[in-house]
Amino acid sequence: MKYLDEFSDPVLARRLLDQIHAVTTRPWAMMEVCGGQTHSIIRHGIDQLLPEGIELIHGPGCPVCVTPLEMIDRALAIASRPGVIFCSFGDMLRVPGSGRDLFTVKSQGADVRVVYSPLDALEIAKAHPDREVVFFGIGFETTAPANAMTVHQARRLGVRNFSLLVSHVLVPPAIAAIMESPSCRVQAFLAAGHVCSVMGTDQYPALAEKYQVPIVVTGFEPLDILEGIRQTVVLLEAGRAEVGNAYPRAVPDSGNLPARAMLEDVFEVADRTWRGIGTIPASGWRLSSRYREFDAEERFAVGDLRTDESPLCRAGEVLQGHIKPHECAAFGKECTPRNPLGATMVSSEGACAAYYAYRRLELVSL
Amino acid sequence: MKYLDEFSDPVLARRLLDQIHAVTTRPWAMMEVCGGQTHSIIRHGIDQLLPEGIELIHGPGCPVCVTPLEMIDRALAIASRPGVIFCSFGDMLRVPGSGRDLFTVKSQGADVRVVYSPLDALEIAKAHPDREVVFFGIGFETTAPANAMTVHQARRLGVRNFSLLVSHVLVPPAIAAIMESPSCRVQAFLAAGHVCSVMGTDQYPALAEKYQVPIVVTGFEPLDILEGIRQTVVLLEAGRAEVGNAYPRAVPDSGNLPARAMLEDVFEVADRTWRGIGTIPASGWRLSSRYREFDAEERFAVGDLRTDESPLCRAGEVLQGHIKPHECAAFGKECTPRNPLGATMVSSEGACAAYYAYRRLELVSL
Amino acid sequence: MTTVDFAAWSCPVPLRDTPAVVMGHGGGGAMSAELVEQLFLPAFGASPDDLGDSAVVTAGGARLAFSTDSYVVKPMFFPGGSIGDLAVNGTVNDLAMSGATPLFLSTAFILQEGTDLAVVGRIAQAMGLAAAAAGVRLVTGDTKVVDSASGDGVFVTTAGIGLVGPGVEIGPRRARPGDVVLVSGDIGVHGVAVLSCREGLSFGTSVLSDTAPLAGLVAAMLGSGGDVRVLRDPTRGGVAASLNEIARASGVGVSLSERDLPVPAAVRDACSLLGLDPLQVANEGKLVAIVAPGAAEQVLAAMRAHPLGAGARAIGTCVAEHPGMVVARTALGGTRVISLPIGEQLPRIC
Amino acid sequence: MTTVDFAAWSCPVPLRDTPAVVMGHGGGGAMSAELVEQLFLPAFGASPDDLGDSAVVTAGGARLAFSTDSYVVKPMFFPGGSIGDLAVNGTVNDLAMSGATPLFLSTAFILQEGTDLAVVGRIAQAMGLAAAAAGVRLVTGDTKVVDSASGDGVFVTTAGIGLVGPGVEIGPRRARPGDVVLVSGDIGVHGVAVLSCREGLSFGTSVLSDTAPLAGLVAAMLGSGGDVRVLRDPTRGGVAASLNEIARASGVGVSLSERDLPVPAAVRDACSLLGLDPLQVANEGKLVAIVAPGAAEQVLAAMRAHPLGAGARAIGTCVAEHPGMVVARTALGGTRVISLPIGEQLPRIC
Amino acid sequence: MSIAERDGTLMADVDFGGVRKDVCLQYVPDATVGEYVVVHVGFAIQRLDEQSALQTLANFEQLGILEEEFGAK
Amino acid sequence: MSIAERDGTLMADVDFGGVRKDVCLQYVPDATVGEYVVVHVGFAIQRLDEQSALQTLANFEQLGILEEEFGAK
Ligand code: SF4
Ligand code: SF4
Ligand SMILES: [Mg+2]
Ligand SMILES: [Mg+2]
Ligand SMILES: [Mg+2]
Ligand SMILES: [Mg+2]
Ligand SMILES: [Mg+2]
Ligand SMILES: [Mg+2]
Ligand SMILES: [Mg+2]
Ligand SMILES: [Mg+2]
Ligand SMILES: [Mg+2]
Ligand SMILES: [Mg+2]
Repeated sequence: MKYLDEFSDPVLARRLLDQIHAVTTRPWAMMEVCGGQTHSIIRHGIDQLLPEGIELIHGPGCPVCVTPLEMIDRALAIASRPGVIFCSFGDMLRVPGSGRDLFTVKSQGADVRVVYSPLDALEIAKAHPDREVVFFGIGFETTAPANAMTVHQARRLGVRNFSLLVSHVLVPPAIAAIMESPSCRVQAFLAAGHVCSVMGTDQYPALAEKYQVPIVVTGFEPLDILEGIRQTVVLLEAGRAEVGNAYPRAVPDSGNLPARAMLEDVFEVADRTWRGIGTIPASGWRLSSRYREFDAEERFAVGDLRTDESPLCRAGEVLQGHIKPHECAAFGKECTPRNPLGATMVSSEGACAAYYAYRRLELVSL
Repeated sequence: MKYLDEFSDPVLARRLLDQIHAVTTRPWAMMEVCGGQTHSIIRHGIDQLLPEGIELIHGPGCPVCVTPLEMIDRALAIASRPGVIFCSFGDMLRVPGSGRDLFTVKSQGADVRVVYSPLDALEIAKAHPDREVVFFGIGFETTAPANAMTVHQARRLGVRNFSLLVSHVLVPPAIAAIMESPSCRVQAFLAAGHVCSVMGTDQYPALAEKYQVPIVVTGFEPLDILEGIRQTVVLLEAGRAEVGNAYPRAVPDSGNLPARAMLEDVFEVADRTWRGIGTIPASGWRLSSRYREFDAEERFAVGDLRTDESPLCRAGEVLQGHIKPHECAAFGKECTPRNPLGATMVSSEGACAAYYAYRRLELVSL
Repeated sequence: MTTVDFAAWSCPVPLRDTPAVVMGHGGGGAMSAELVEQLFLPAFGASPDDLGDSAVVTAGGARLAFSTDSYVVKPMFFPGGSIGDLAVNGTVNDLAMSGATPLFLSTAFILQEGTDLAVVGRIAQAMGLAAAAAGVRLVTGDTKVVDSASGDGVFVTTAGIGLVGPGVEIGPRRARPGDVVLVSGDIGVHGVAVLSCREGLSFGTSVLSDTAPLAGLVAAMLGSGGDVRVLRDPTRGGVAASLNEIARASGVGVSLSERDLPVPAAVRDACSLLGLDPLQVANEGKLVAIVAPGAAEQVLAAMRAHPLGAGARAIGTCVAEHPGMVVARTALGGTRVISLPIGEQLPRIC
Repeated sequence: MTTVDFAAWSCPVPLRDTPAVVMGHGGGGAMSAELVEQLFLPAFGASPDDLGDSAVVTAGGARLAFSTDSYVVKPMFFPGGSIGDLAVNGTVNDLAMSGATPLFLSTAFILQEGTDLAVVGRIAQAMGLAAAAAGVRLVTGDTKVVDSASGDGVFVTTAGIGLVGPGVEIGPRRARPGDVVLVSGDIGVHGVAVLSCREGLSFGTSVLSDTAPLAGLVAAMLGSGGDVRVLRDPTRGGVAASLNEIARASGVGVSLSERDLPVPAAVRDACSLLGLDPLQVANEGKLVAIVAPGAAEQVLAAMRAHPLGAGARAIGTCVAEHPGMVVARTALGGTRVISLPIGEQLPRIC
Repeated sequence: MSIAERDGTLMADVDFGGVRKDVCLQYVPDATVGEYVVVHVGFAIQRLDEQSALQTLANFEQLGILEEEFGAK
Repeated sequence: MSIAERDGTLMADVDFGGVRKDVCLQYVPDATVGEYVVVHVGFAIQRLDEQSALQTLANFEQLGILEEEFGAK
């Protein structure tokens, strides 16, 4: 695929690694925000090849992982309603709710369908006018434009039996929350490349300034990640708390203006609970009042949900970078991809899942 | 099973046959009304063992066979409605409607269920309050008490989502219609035993008198049928147009009084079309006005039905005894149990089906 | 629940020739035969010559019988056994009907998502016990899982390899006029046992499925020295189907005596209640045998000496008349044709 | 319709140990293995010793390979083939993986009521052609029909008998440190071809299933004289599953080089789009071979001379370290574990 | 056979000689355990008169005996 | 790649290098055949700047060469 192969080239990777080694004089701890970046790092072994002192702290950028438990339970309740067709991305099916998950509910007879795109859910709604179709709209700013367009279309086409269960989360408030944490060790950020493809880079200078951290927009292929790290180390070594862009081919400073306009119209900022972390003010999006009729939370009164998180799971600490997955006592024992206790072991972008899949050779407990 | 084995005893059968042979001096043509009797006769080979001159003319007593085409089509239309659970006896599923049958409709997704008893259909209605459950109430007077009780219960228990598609037919008017036919060759009747178990024998003396035919109430086991024939021959030989009872163990003269009372309450006499024969006045039952709310014909407006009978099928003539099944040109060729053109080839009580199953050895065309 | 699922009640013959698969194609009767003869055999380039219970082939100098059957019986557990018993005994028996000593079985499972693992375990246990009792080894297998809308509990397909002794030539084309028709015991038992617990049709009965491995009985019959020409286990479609198939394959007529048919009272009563003919009801632990006229005595004696053949008897003869047709003399002395069932009175009976 | 049926998209591992069958049990990965080892083998009184692609048994003095597989692929027709092709080639290949010459196949069909007979006919035709191409005979079979809520189109189960030559000892326990790991050609092809036409997931691709009979290739490899120790066709769970199973059975580690893996661009792109690892994607016309160190050259040469092995190459070695684990050196020079898939990324892929 | 009320309707578990089935007895309310009834689609529609049955069978037995004694007709 | 309107939304059949999929182009309305886009759950969210990509790669090629020329740092 164009511009993926080239950015995986091992020779150039070696060159980038050599440069990183060449410019690193001190230990540095940087956080890659996006779960896709975490996956790529672990899968390709990038962390194994960096200088000893460079630590990659894995961030909370896994939308599946941070969807609050209450929202999962709400999804389960809605999906269990007769007449509902509940649509979701595949990863969400196995995320543990309080005692069950969407997959269980599906195998008990609920009509739960995995879709590739929210537009697929809208098509289902058009095809089944007698059913209520709900799409589980989770994700960062990367996914929000898709959901926005879908709701916009639903209104335009008069598709009344469609609604969105929204649980969008925003990166910049998460970065702020991470830095506000007393035990924070993060000295720089690799910002999420595709989030910035949409939102641009204008939210980051203020964060860099306030918290005195370099923030470098970074992509996902091996060379992109290495270049992101390289630029970050250069800024750290020079003591420059600036914003850089190591993914310019996909990230113009202004991001995607039509998408941002649509997001402005369809969503409004709200407080959001991040699973395992807690409520971060103004860190999420909900449907704006103009689109409130498509809000599944309003359409389906699901009553009080009594949530029930596993007491063993330390996913919140993993997501905030306080611990690495294998430092959780349950990792590989009570908690495996087969019997996941937390979302970070389920999601393809979750750190626990990545460590379990790729790193059992090094991890003593296994 | 008690009182079935004894009435199949081959030694006693031989004795009865010998008596029949002994008392028969002239050719006689008698009609067994009930399809169950036809089946038993053909299955056991009774007709093969009678004196040469005794002809058994097979009558129209096969409720599946005589259910009018319009009613089948109405059933198909109702069964095809979403939300309907259509319940029926098994035989009805393969009876040809206009171009399709209940089985086809079922395999195309309609919820068609075979039940053993109308009470089963009522149970289904209670178990599925969100669905409309319809029971196909066909049959002679034998079956009507079951349907009556079921509707009575439905009202008593307040089961609103249950209805009956009624197509009951009555034996005495059929006997009269047979005798009124100009080409009628019938000289005596073996009346249907279990119809009389319910209705008693009081409707027959008038018929015997009017048409000058002996009428002998007859059962179903080999000895019952032979005894019915024997008594009939005795009456014919003596020129006595009287009513006899060759099935006294199951037929008291008054029949079943509680059942007759229920029938009085639940049903009222109506004209009825007999498939292949035509409309016989006052020959059927429909729900009385007190129970009209449970009438599926009222509850489901199915609009105009354009019926479409196979031009080759001569089932009406078979049912009236004008021809024997193998005298129909389509018998065994275009029409087989596999590809039945008429109901008489489908029903286990139909003459065409009985001949096809049991008599292909003798029938030249096969 | 008192619903009778359509499939459990009546024989869904197609109204007209349909372009689609109907339940009747699975009935082991005329429609099944047509599907095989008109669709599968031509596509496979195989000849309709054999169509016996198993194929007899040669590999590495060994004469082998090879057979397979899928088991989709519903319900999976019924009085007297389970789908596991059928899956082992059914294939063992098909091998035995070619006169082979069954040796090895393969077992392939198609599981419906959501099926209780305990149920799967019970079935597997039953298979292990049945295999041990039959003297065969379960040596290889497979498991597939399908989504809940695409399956129904457990489907099992077993295939079996058996060894055919030298000179053993048993097959459906070997019947000749004058041969004697034997049956090893009571008929109609398995079908009634399964039907008794079909939804909506449940009736109490003392009837237990007769599922059993017949290789030992066959060995005893062959060991008697009598000329056993045809063997068949009358499963789907019952004795009626088996005898019709043999009559057609051999080009002989079959003449039965109704009063000689071993129909137990409970089977007769259940069939009477349900409007079924015991001759069309499945058996899973019985065989019909066509033997040379002079061999009937000794073969019957050998059968009766075996636990699974205690009720063996002669029920008719092969005749030159009405070739391909099976005719019975009724108890009263009349005659009636015993038809090859067309579709399936009892879907998913095995 | 643009819906993606759940079963086609993600790997439904159970949330917690469930008492029920889940799709993962059919994935050919860890859950499948546990079901076999913990439920089936104990019930059958069989030993977990072999668990090879087929069982090798002796009957009548002949050394036979015996294997079975059910085929439930969805959709039934996909670019490059159909369920019919898989049903023949899959079982032929399992026999070949024991070094046997495949001879006879049985075919058992479970048909869903309502399936177009034309579809059944197409599948049967494909099977006939595939059997002819593979040099095997379809000799016996069975057909069952289930009601429309209990099936899904056509399920096929084939079983096969093959002849194993004297001295041929090929099995998953024979790998040793130092042995070379070979693959016969491009990987991940079949899975991508099938996925490309799954409902809601349809993407255009030039990829055609690689379904093919491998007995001729195996014969060529054995004929080269090199010591071929293990053969496996990496179907469900892909090369990852096969190598993990061999590593565990033989008690060796496997060390791969990612950059040597023959992953065609179209497969890599599709996997990237769908979030799949090509090593976990099914193949239906490829084999992995573990050969003695000195034999790699000659075996590779024999493979490359055969049409189905033109792309053969070495992809790694067996090592004494990390026994039972497969580890790959990434293109960048890091290492990552290649896990045994747990459940099933791609349900009903074959 | 056990008789019980269900939904206000008299029901019985009837033995058909080895086959047992639920049957509604509302139309034959005086039926007692040990008696025989004629059953149709789950309903007893008439009591079976055993005396009458035995008498009929006895009649059959007698058939032709008079002729035999006194010569064929 | 073919671009068409569907339900008033700009859609395209996008080639992912051998894999083709429907993608909504409404957010990248100026995208033309031959260009590359970043796609996420069926939506193009950004145009891929080819010049920038080539420049970045060229930069990588250059990395270390100065050091090599002038000695490791
Ligand atoms: S290993 Fe499991 S339990 Fe531990 S933090 Fe990760 S998801 Fe939670
Ligand atoms: S044989 Fe067929 S066509 Fe002829 S009358 Fe009977 S049912 Fe009708
Ligand atoms: Mg067979
Ligand atoms: Mg069989
Ligand atoms: Mg397998
Ligand atoms: Mg289905
Ligand atoms: Mg058989
Ligand atoms: Mg195998
Ligand atoms: Mg296989
Ligand atoms: Mg079979
Ligand atoms: Mg089902
Ligand atoms: Mg294999």
